[in-house]
Amino acid sequence: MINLLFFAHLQEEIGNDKIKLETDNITVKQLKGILKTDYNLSQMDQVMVAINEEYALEDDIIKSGDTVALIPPVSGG
Amino acid sequence: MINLLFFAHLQEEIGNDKIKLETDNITVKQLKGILKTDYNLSQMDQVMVAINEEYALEDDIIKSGDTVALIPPVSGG
Amino acid sequence: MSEKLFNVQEKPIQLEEIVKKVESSNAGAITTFIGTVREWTKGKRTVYLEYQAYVPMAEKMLAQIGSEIQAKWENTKVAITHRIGHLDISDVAVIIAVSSPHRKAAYEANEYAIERIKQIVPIWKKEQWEDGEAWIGDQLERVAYQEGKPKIKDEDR
Amino acid sequence: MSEKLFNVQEKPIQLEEIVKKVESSNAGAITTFIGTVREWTKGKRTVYLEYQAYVPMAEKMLAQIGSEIQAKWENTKVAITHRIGHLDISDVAVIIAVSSPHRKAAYEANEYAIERIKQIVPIWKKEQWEDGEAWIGDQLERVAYQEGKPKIKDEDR
Repeated sequence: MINLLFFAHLQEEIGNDKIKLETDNITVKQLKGILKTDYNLSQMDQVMVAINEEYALEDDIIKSGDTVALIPPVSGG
Repeated sequence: MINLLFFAHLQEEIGNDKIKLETDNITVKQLKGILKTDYNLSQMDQVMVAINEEYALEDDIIKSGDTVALIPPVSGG
Repeated sequence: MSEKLFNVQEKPIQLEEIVKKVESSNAGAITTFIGTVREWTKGKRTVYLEYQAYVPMAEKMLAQIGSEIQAKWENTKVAITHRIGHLDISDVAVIIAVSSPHRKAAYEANEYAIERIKQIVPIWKKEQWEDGEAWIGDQLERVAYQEGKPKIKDEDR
Repeated sequence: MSEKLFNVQEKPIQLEEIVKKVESSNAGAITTFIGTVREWTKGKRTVYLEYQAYVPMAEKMLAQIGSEIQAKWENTKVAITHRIGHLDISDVAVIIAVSSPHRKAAYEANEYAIERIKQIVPIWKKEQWEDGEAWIGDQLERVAYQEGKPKIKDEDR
């Protein structure tokens, strides 16, 4: 099971700031695929993923227990 | 008569922050000459002159009543 | 006051407090950047802003920016605080303070910090206009992250 | 507090006070430069400093720098206060605040201000070391002014 965190417009689209996903050993790319098809999240190409507070690449593996944040383009400052 | 103002090391060399000079219609260059010879001020080449709070050129004319500041290289900031 | 050099907080940011964190008897120069909420952007009036952050990661990324700066500019000290929540016009959203023995480094490092904040720190703002609202995306005007993520290191890894 | 945007004063400078002078609902960015008294310079320990100014002309020149900045960078606001008299280590000698709708201009204009201060503003510092004292000359490392005066305008006149 992985813990997903959502921010900004993604949080509003999905209607929640976090959800739990019953899966293990998937790549970042696979996760994005799931979110696109099962949760109808758009514009996932522009979304970054952080695994346990570290930015991850498309091929990085997400394991059960990880906290995964979906990070749309940032606009701080 | 012109009013001369001295700052920084010039003030210490001349022992005063201002003196009055009984003269009229001299150029900045002439004034510097007088200060070199009559007042033993050194390094006058590096000293700027302001007439009535405006920087002046070597050929600018100083008239009676003017306030003339001798401005060594500045070091504010 | 918070003693943390890199901080994300809901309460208003105190300028003097941030500057104190970088003071040093060997710093001849301190630069600060104060980012405030602007009323007009390209002819559109902002009523207020809402900032959101992934707080623990945002503070980690701010600290990373501090480390990058200290590696690039010798003997600098850096403190950054970003505010989140509801901000009105003219409210301070972010303060960056950099001290350095020399002024050139203090300017360069400070500007580097704000550029990096806009690249890697997970903070978002939602603009509230008179006729609507929107989460603001990438302000650096890139269409998409080239590798699916921002440049985390200066050299691509 | 003094409402003067360009000020030379004996009393300590308050950062918040200077920043307030440039605040504006259309300034998204405010930069400040805080010049402090550094203890060590090239291995030599400073005990304290003494600043002297030709006050009325110094304030006029600071105002001129403000005008130059507003001509070069649109919609900026500038405030500069320089302290004179006896300053101890870490005391603030000068604060420059620049506000601008855009951050790039706020950084550039602020750095321009400190460079110009070191060129044209009649203020001098005397350093007191453990073994002596001296009035500090031109810190820009020019041997002499090329035309007998500093570059008053950007374009030589």
